[in-house]
Amino acid sequence: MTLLALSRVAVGWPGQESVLSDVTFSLARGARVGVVGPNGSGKTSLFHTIAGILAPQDGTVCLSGQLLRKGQFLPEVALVFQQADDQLFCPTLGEDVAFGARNLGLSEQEVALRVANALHACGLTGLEGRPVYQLSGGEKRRACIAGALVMQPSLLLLDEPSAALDLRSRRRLINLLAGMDQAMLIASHDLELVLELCARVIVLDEGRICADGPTRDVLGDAALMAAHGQEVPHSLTPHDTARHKHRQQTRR
Amino acid sequence: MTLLALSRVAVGWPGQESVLSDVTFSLARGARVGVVGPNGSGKTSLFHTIAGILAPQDGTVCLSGQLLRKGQFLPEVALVFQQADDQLFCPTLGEDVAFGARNLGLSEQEVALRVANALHACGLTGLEGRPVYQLSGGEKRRACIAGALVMQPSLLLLDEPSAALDLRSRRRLINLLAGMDQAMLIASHDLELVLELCARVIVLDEGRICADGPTRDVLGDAALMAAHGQEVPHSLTPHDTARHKHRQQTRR
Amino acid sequence: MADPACSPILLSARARLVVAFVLAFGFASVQSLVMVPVLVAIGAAGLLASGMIRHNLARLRGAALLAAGFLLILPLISGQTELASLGPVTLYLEGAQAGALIAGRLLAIVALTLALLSPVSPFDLVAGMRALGVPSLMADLAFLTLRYMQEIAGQLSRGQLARRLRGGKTGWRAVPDHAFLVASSLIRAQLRSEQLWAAMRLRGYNAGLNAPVAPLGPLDWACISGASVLAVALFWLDRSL
Amino acid sequence: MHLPDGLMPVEMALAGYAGSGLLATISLSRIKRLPDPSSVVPRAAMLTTVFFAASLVAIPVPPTTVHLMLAGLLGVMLGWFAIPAILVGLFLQAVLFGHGGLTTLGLNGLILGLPALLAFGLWRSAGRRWPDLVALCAGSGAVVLALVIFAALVLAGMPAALDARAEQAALWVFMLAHLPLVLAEGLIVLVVLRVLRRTAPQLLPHG
Repeated sequence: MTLLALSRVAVGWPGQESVLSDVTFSLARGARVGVVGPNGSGKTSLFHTIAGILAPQDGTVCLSGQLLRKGQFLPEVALVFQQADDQLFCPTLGEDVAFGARNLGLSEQEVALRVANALHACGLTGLEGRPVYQLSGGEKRRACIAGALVMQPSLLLLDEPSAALDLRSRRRLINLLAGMDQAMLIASHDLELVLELCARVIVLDEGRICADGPTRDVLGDAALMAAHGQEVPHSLTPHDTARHKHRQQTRR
Repeated sequence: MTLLALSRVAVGWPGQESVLSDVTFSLARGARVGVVGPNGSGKTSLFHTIAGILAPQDGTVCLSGQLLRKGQFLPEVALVFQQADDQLFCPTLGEDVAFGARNLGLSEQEVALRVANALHACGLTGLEGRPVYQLSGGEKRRACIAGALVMQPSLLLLDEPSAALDLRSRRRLINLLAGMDQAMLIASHDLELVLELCARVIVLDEGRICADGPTRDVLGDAALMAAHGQEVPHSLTPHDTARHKHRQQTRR
Repeated sequence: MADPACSPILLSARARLVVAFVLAFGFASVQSLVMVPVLVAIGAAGLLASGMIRHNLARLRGAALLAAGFLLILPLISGQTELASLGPVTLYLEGAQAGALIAGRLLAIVALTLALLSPVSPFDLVAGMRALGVPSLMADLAFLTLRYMQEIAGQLSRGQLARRLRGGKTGWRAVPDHAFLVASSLIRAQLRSEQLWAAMRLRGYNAGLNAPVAPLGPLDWACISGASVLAVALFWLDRSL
Repeated sequence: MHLPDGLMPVEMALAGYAGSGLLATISLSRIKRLPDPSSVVPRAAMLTTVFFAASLVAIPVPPTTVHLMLAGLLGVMLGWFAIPAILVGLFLQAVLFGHGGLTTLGLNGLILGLPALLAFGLWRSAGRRWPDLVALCAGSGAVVLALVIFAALVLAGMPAALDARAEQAALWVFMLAHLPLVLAEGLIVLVVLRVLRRTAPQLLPHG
C-alpha cells in the first residue's frame, strides 16, 4: 500500500539552480528506505519538501493519496533533525516529548498516555524531569524520536540519525529503529547503518536520483558509489588486509 | 625520539570521581596514535591536559623533555576541536588561519607565507575571503587544521575529526592527515579512520587506559572491544553476508 | 502571620510570584528605621522556612556585599549631624540612618524572594508569569532563552578557549577578538533559529510553549491574601509611626 | 549597572513599572504589525540568548575586567524586539543570579531599554550613510545614556537628608569608573557591526 508518492518533483528558487529535479519515487507503508549522497546533494531539501516546509516548484507530493500543500501541519510526517538540540526546544525531556501531542489538541490524559508510551519505546522512562541540556548525545537523539512518535506519525524522516553518537549509542539507536513499524526515510553517511536497517536505498546526487534499488546491490556497486562520492561499505568489500597497510606508519 | 610523555597522570576535582587516572604513555615525534573509547571515557580531558588547559592532580606531562605547566601558551601543541564552529571565530577563513600566526609575533610577510602554505596544504587556497559560516562541514574541518598548522606545531590533537563529514570530505581529510608529518593523537568513534591512519591505538574507558598496542590487534580483539562499548570494524571481521539479512525487511 | 514559605512544594509558582511581588513592594514602602528589624526578621524567617538555607545564603552574598557597602559608605559621605569622629574620618547620623534603612530593605527583600522563588525551577516561574498575564511572546522568549542559555554560554567559553590556545592577546587588544566572538555567535544563532523555527512549526507550534496551567488552589489564595494583609499592615504601621 | 532592591522609594519603583510597561506595550504593538510575528520569536530568542551569555563573560579591560551591557547592539540587531528581550533578561538575571531586583525591574528596564531604542533609531536613520561612526555612537552612547538615567534616578530617589554635594561626587566617581566600559562597548559594537556588514548583511535588516 503506497504511503508516499513523489512525482517529478522539482524544488528551487527562481533564477537559481534547482536543488531537486525530477525526483520520483514511492514508499509503501512500513517500509524503511535509506537515502545516501554527498552533502549538498539535496537530502535535506527532499525531507523538507516531504514535511511540507518547502513547496515544490513542479511535480506533486502525495501522502496517503492526498496532495500536499506547503505550510500544512502534518502530524502524519515527523522529521527528526540532524541537530538534536535544535529540535528539543522545551526545558525538560517530558515537556518536549509532550509538546507535539498537546498541539494536536488531545486531552491531558491522552497526552500523558502517549508520552509514557513514547518514552518507554525509546528507553527514556524515568528521565521525564531531566533538563534537555543534561542529556547525553544518544539520549537526545532518542528524545527527538520520542517527540516524533508521540504524534503517531506513519512516516519518519531521519536526517543523519547516527551523527555524533558513540558506538554504544549508535547500536542502541539501530535496535530501536529496527523494532519500529513506521515507514522511514533515513538519510545517512553511515552506510553500515543503512545496510543494517534498510532493504532499499536511494542514491541522490546534485538533486537527482541516481540509483534506487536493493541496498546490497546499490551500495555494493563500486563504480556507482565512486561516481557519487561514496565508498562501498567495508562489510560489502572482499577482504583486503593489505589495504590499511600502506597508510600506517612504522613509527610508534 | 620521544615527543610527549605522560606518567601516571590523574585528573579530577577534589571530592569528585577522577576523570583520568594512572594514564601513562609516550609518543614519538611524527607518530600517529588513535584514541578510542565511549563518550565520557576521558578523551577530551586527556586532550585538555596535554594542551595545558587542565592541570593534572597527580603525575607529569612532558613535552620534548620539558615539564608542562597549566595555562602555558604552547604553540607546539595544537588542539582541533570537535565542533569546528567553536574554533573558527574570525569573520573570514583567511583571518582565522592567520590568527595564531599573528599572535606568535611574526612579521606580516612571514604570516602571509605561513597562511598561504597552510591553506595550500589543506586544499583551501582561494577561499581566504570566504565568510567562515559559508564554508561546508569539510572545509570548516580543514580550516581548523590550517589554523593549527600555521603555528607549526609538532603535535596535533584531533577530537572526532570525521564527525558530521560526508564520505567525500572524510576521504579528503584522511588523505590530508596521512600526508602530514606532525605527530597526532586522533580521538574518534570512526574506527575505520583510526585503522587507516594509525599504526597504534589506545583504548580509554572510565578514565583509564585499557589497551595500548598495534591498531589491527587491538581493534580486532572482539572481547576487548565489546567490553568497552566498541565494535570490531567491519574491515577486520570475517565476512558474514547473512548478518544484515535478519534486520532488513522484505517490504519495499 | 502568613508565612508562605512553610509549604515549598505545594504552593504554585504563580502564587509564589504574586506573594514575592506583594511583599517586596510592601517592604520597599517602609521608610522608618524602627521597622527595619521587623523586615529583617520576616526575611530571615522566610529563609529558615525555605529549607535551602546554605544554598540561599550563598546566593545572598552579592546582596550582602552591596548592603555592607551602603552601610559603610553613606555615613562617611553624607549628613549634617556628627555621630563620631575618628581622626580625619567623620561619621554622620543621617548617612548612617539612610544606610541602615537601605541595607535592611535590600537584605530583607532579597532573602524573601530567594526563599520564595529558589525552590521553583526558572521554567516554572516563567510559566507562572505567563499564567499571570505576561504576553506569550515574552514568555516564549524567556523559555527559549532559558533553554539555550547553558549551551550558548558553553559555546562562548569554548570560543574563548580556542582563542587562548592560539595565543590570543590580553588586555585592550583582546576586545576586538571578543567582538569577533560575539559576531560569529550572532551569525550562528541566526542560522540555528531557522532550524528551530522549522522544528517548532513541524510540531504544531501555534501559541505558547508550555503546558496548560491548573487553577489556583485554596492554599495559593490563602498565601496571596495573607501576604497582601501583611504588606498593607507594614505600610500602615510604617506611616503611623 | 542595575538598581538593587531596597534603594529606591516605592513610588519610583511603581513608576518604573509603568514606564517599562508602556515601552513594552508600544514595542509589542509594533511587533504585531509584522507579517508573521511568531516566526520572529525563535530568531529574537536565539539572539537574546547570545546577548545574555555574552554579558556574563568578563572581558579584561585594564585596569579592571568589565561585563558588557550590549544594550546598543541589542537595539541595532533586534529593533523593537529589544524591549521584550531586555525585560526578559532582567527578570531572569534577578531570579537566577540575584542581579538587580524584583521591585526595581521596571526602572532597570528603562535604564537599558531607552538606550537600546536610541541605538535602534540612530542606526535606522543614519546607519547606512556613516556605519562606523553610528556604530561607535550607538555602542558608547547607549552606555552613556544608561549611566545618565541611572544617575538621575539615584539622585531623585535618595533621601532628602543626604548631602547633595557628596552624593554627586560619589556619582562622578561611579561614572568615571565606567569609562572603560563606554570605550569597550563602542569598540565592540563597531567591530561586530563591521563584521556583520561584511559577511552577513542579511542580519542587519535596517541601515
